[in-house]
Amino acid sequence: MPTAVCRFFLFLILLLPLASHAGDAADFAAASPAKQAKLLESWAAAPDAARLPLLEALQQGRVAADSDKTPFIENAGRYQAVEGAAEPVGSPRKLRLNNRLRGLIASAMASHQLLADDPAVRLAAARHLQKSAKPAQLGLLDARVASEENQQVRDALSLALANLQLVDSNPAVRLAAVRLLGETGDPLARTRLETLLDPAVENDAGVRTAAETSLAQVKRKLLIGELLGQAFSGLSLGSILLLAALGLAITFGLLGVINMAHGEMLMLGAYSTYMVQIAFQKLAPDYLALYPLAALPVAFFVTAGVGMALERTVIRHLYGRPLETLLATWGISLILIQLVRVLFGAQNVEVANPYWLSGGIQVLPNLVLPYNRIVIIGFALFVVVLTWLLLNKTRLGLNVRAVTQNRNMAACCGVPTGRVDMLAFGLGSGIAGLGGVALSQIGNVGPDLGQSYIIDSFLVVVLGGVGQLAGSVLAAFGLGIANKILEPQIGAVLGKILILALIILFIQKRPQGLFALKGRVID
Amino acid sequence: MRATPLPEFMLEPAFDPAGSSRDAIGASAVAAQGLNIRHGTILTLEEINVSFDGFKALTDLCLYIGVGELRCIIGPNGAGKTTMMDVITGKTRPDSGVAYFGETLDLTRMSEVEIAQAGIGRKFQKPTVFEALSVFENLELAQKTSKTVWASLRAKLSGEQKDRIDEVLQTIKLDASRQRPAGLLSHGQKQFLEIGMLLVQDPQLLLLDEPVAGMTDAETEFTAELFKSLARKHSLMVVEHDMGFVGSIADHVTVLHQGSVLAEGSLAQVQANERVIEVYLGR
Amino acid sequence: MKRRPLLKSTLAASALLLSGLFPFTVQAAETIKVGILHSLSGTMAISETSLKDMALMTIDEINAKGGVLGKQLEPVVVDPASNWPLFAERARQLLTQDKVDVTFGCWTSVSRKSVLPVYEELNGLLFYPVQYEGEELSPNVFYTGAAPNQQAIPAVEYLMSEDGGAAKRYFLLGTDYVYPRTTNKILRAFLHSKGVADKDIEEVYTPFGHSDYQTIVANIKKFSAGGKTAVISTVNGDSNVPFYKELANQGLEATDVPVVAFSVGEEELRGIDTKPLVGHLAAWNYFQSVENPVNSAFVAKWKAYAKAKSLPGADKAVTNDPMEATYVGINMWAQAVEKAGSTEVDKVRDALAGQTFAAPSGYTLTMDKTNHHLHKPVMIGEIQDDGQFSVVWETSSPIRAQPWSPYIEGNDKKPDYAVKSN
Amino acid sequence: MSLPISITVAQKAGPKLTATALGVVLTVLVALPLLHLLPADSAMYVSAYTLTLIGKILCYCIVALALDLVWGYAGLLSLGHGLFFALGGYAMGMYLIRQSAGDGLPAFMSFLAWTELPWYWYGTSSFLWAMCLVVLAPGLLALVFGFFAFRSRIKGVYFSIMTQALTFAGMLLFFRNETGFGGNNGFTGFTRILGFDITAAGTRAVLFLATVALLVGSLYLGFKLARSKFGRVLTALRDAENRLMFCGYDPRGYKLFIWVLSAVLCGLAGALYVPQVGIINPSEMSPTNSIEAAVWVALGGRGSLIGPLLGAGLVNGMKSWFTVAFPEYWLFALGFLFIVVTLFLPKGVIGLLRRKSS
Repeated sequence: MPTAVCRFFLFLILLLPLASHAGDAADFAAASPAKQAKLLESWAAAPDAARLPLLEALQQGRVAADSDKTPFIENAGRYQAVEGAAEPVGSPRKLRLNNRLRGLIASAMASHQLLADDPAVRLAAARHLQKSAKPAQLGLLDARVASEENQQVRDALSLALANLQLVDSNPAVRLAAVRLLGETGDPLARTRLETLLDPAVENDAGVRTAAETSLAQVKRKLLIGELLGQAFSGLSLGSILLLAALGLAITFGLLGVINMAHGEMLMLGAYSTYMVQIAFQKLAPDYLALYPLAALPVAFFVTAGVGMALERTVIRHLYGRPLETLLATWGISLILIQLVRVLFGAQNVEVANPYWLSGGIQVLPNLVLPYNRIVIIGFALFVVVLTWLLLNKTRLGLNVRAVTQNRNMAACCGVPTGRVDMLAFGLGSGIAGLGGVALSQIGNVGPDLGQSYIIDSFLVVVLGGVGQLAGSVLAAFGLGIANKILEPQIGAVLGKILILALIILFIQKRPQGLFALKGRVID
Repeated sequence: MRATPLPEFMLEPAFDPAGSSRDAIGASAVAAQGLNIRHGTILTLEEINVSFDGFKALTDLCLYIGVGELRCIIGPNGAGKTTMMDVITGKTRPDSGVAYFGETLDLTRMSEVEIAQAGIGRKFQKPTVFEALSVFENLELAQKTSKTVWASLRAKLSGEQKDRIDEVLQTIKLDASRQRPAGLLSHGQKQFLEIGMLLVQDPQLLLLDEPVAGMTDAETEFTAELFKSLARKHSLMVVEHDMGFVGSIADHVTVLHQGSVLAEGSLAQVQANERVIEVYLGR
Repeated sequence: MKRRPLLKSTLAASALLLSGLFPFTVQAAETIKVGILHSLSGTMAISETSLKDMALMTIDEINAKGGVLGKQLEPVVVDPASNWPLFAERARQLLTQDKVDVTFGCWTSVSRKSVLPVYEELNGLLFYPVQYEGEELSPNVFYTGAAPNQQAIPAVEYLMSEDGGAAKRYFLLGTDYVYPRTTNKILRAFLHSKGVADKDIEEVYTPFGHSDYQTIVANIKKFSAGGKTAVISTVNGDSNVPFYKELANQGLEATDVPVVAFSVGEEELRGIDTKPLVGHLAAWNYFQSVENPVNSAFVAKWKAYAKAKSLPGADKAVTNDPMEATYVGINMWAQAVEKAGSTEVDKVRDALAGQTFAAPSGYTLTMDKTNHHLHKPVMIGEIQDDGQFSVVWETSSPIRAQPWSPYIEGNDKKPDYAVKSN
Repeated sequence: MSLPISITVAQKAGPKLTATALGVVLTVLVALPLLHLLPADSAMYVSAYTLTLIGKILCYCIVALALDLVWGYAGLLSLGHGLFFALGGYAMGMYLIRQSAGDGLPAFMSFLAWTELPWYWYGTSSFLWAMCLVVLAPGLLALVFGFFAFRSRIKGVYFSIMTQALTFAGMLLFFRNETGFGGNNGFTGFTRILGFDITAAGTRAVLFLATVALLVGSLYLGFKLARSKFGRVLTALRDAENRLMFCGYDPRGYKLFIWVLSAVLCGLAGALYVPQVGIINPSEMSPTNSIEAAVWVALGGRGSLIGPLLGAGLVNGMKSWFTVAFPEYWLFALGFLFIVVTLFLPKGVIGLLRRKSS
């Protein structure tokens, strides 16, 4: 069997890099959590490229140990020995990690990645170390700063180093570090600099003054980030309110139906998203990430269909009796909620953000804009534009406006009012369905989803002025931003109460909403 | 809906048909109201401007109505006739200008209710009555009396007030329908009911917006007679498109165009006015 | 024809009034009636529906073994519809009309507070299966969920330990109602006793159903810049999804700022994509992932039951702490009835003291001899990407409950045995 | 247009029959609490369950009546009447909780470590002052809100949504523990009222009778108002507010009067509700509760005084029955009922009764 022997040796040679560090994985697997932490810290201070696969596996939670404490790495269900070619004794169990270890693994990983070839990887690692570097890594960072060729990575590393140098014995080094930290807008730098203001901590007056200057700089940058963050959250909340209310702006604003079942249309839209997600999981798992896009038309047509069916069977008999639509649609909403509860269960269902809607973009050190919120803001504007175009640039829109302004006259002009009513209600419901898709990406999907948005939706439409699309847009963003300005000052609960009180006061001034029609109103 | 029997308190003693149906208003006297009309002018509008979102509905409008005068206002659609009435009754606030009722009451500073209580009555273009209430109840509400909450909680019709209502019911020929809900009346009947409501309200200045729209010829003729009998004791301002009707009642006609007065004078005078002809015939 | 309307309306009205006199119950021979008082509609249905099903499963199981005292158990299910006055009404109905011998039910504190006077007045027996704020000890209630010292305090102790990340600053986030308020009050006193200063404790509350956590997550981030921070969340079930989604999307990871939740269990995680949440924590007395034979049987039974009854979402059926507490409660009650030889409340109450049961948590739980609470083990679980928890820490033995927390002033004077509240 | 139906009903049925019918209902309602005083094993015994259930429904009937006064007559659809109901309930609850707390602080305050009562609790241990609060709290709030709302002529849907916002804000405020009303738990565990045991049969009977008396009183008041000129002015206001103004009526005063009256009636109903059901909590202020009250009125037939009572009784009776009989499906039944009534009974149940009779 010479070939088999050859192969075996070849295999051993391939394992050599691992074998040369024989013991790391085994040490780790055998250690207690406290020891494991020590090990990781020492690895972080002295990176070794060969340890990278082990750290990667640890980070992904793929390292297991059998009953002999021999470490294995799991790969697609198969266990492979980290060192040597041992077969697991019994079934290996994954190593139990806790948050402290995970943090240390990430930090060790970062210091190993400083040696990577790709500057982007090195940059990310350097940034991570700005947060997590420990004094033991001082030497490593010092060396890397000296040898790093890429300017950007070197800057990032210098900052990480500066964090550690704040306690350097040489005042000149401390001074330089303090000055450097002033350049950042990192919230951590602020805490670090603040401690230096205390003469008991920092005995050098020059450094203290420099720290003060740097601190002022950092604070200014942080303030900018905070304000931008507030503005963004206001916009984001506004866009959510808008998506929730836009359908209602049509069914209630234009058709005059006090549509208490509007919230349930949002809910149906969200459940459609859930169903599409399930279908993708079952039928096309490779394209799962695209399911929210596919959910848009599905949700639109499902809710529009339900809306049109309701219009045909119930609501069409109630035109001209607006307050009675309240009663009937309230009944419809009860039925829809319970129906969903019976079909899908009372619990929330899981609608996951696909990767392109997860996470966020780090704009400033203290400002992350989540992708799902950015997309929803854009989507809200898109839907508004679409609705506006539909209502103002199409035949259907013309008919809808004609019917809502003067039903009899429109009928005389040959507008098929029945069909227009149905289509308009369907459109409003469909838009609510689109809103539901968006809402499913940030909150709960459960039978009560609609109930939590219905009051806000009515407030937006009424505040904007019934029948005024532009008013609804303005009202939604106004409410969103006002809410987010008040919340940090007085808390979420009082903020909400105050907003409601302000709305009540505002309506005193403009009883017909923001965008009321002026002129001769005959009643 | 069926006619419903009248609650006991609404049942009336038989009405005396000998009463003068012509002089329906009875013995009210303008001067007795404390309204200062020393200079013989009951309504003064000067330089009134109103605009809606950039559209100028009234432009420097000037108009004076004398005490006891019957004035007809004519003008093409969109001339500002209804807006002018809105300004007088306080429904629309002018952007600028002066509006006085008598010599002392500044209409631009009064609320609709105050204006109505001061003695300006208005009939809407579209007949507006309280549809759920009976004809009798409509008149009861309109009748001149204290209109505070407290008063209405303890209100009981006096014999005198019932007589007044019966009298007006006769005048507007709705005696037989007194118990019918007003919502069931025909268009013309609603017009008369609304006029009746003005009569029991007993205002000094009546603003009437297209009072004969939807009336038969006979009804129109009767209305003309009624208005003529009201003039002198009351001041009337009638907006109307029906030139025949205008001709039969008016001694003085004002033509409005694009929010301001185009011409004033007798009907013959304004009909001969070059600019009026131009506006009406589009030459 | 003139006379009928009022007569008719009168008849209708009296018929209606009378309908309340005759509740619809079917009398079966020789059964023991068991009331189940969980909301099946309204806002609390999300949590309580599965407890109703668990109670029914447990009753089926006991019946299959021959019932109690040789009689079958007959469940009487009613829906108090998340409406608190209706809870009291339904409770009175269960006790006086249906004449149930015991009731299993309630989730929120307010529903328990609502029915409490009824149970005390009519000397009924209620088993309450949910963790709560304490500050109550009624002779007519047995509390099978955790008191604060059986959940909150061990969780914080864990966060303070090296393994828990040695947190120095604490962000107490809760929905604005009594349980979070009381728990946070206890925790603050506890943290003080451990030398944590007030400037390192931040307490924030949100309204019910709050769904916009942008500002709060931003504040957590800001707060955490001041030192190693842990978030202690008493956010009410429904608001957790938006909170966790925001947390993940703003890039706050468990390694930086761990969140330990007291109201998030397996059932709540079903509605959340847990991949970004791995590492966040929850403290309970039971997790589905606990490995022991009792639990394997329990979980398997529940999954089979859900499938057999085709409950919605049966393919993903999970068990959680309140479900286990319901299961334990019903079984302990059955044992106590057997011991007492009667379903009479006073006798059963005496028999329950010191009753033990080998619970799915892997421990033999004991009903305390005096204070109506179970001795329970405490476990800290980390959220896994499959929606389960892996236990990272647990107490070595069950802990006795302290319904009157020593961290609240004046509680030292309260007796540690059940007394009627009036 | 709908004529105030009560008048027509009364007219058609004749005073004699109206009196007989009312007499029958009244006799039953008065008999119930007396039968409750019988020994429990007596055949005629009415259980505490039945009595509190009907007592609760009667309180809802008063709310429906109060709402009908503003909606059916003045055309102001309030989606916030639950707030006034709850305020009355809280005022009563404050008294009851002080009674059961004795000299100390209510339990919820002591475990928030409050050492003294907030100022607005001052005097609540006095029954008289609590009764004043029952009237004043909802009355003043309605007065202030109404004054501003009617001054700027908010009406129609705008008014409805504003009232909804008001009650929503109230709910959030009362949910806060720091507001000092027990937060989400509200008040429970009442023991005594005016020194009597609240669970005693006699106390229950008296509370029930008080509810009946309030209901009869409000019904009488409603009829009186509906048949007065004031009632006609309200109807006119509902149908043509502008016309009414040009007749010289100031609608603000009329609206304000009926609005405050309605709020006070709701407050009184809430005050009687709390000792009977044994709990008051902010969820009474949730907008859905107020919408439900509007549904009772619409279902029974608005603008008819008797109709809303039927509506409130019917919906709540069904709710009590359905949640026991078909716990999983009762929402379907309720939902369908609402739809069917709106589609086929535009004037509500009372309209159906009238149509059948003609």
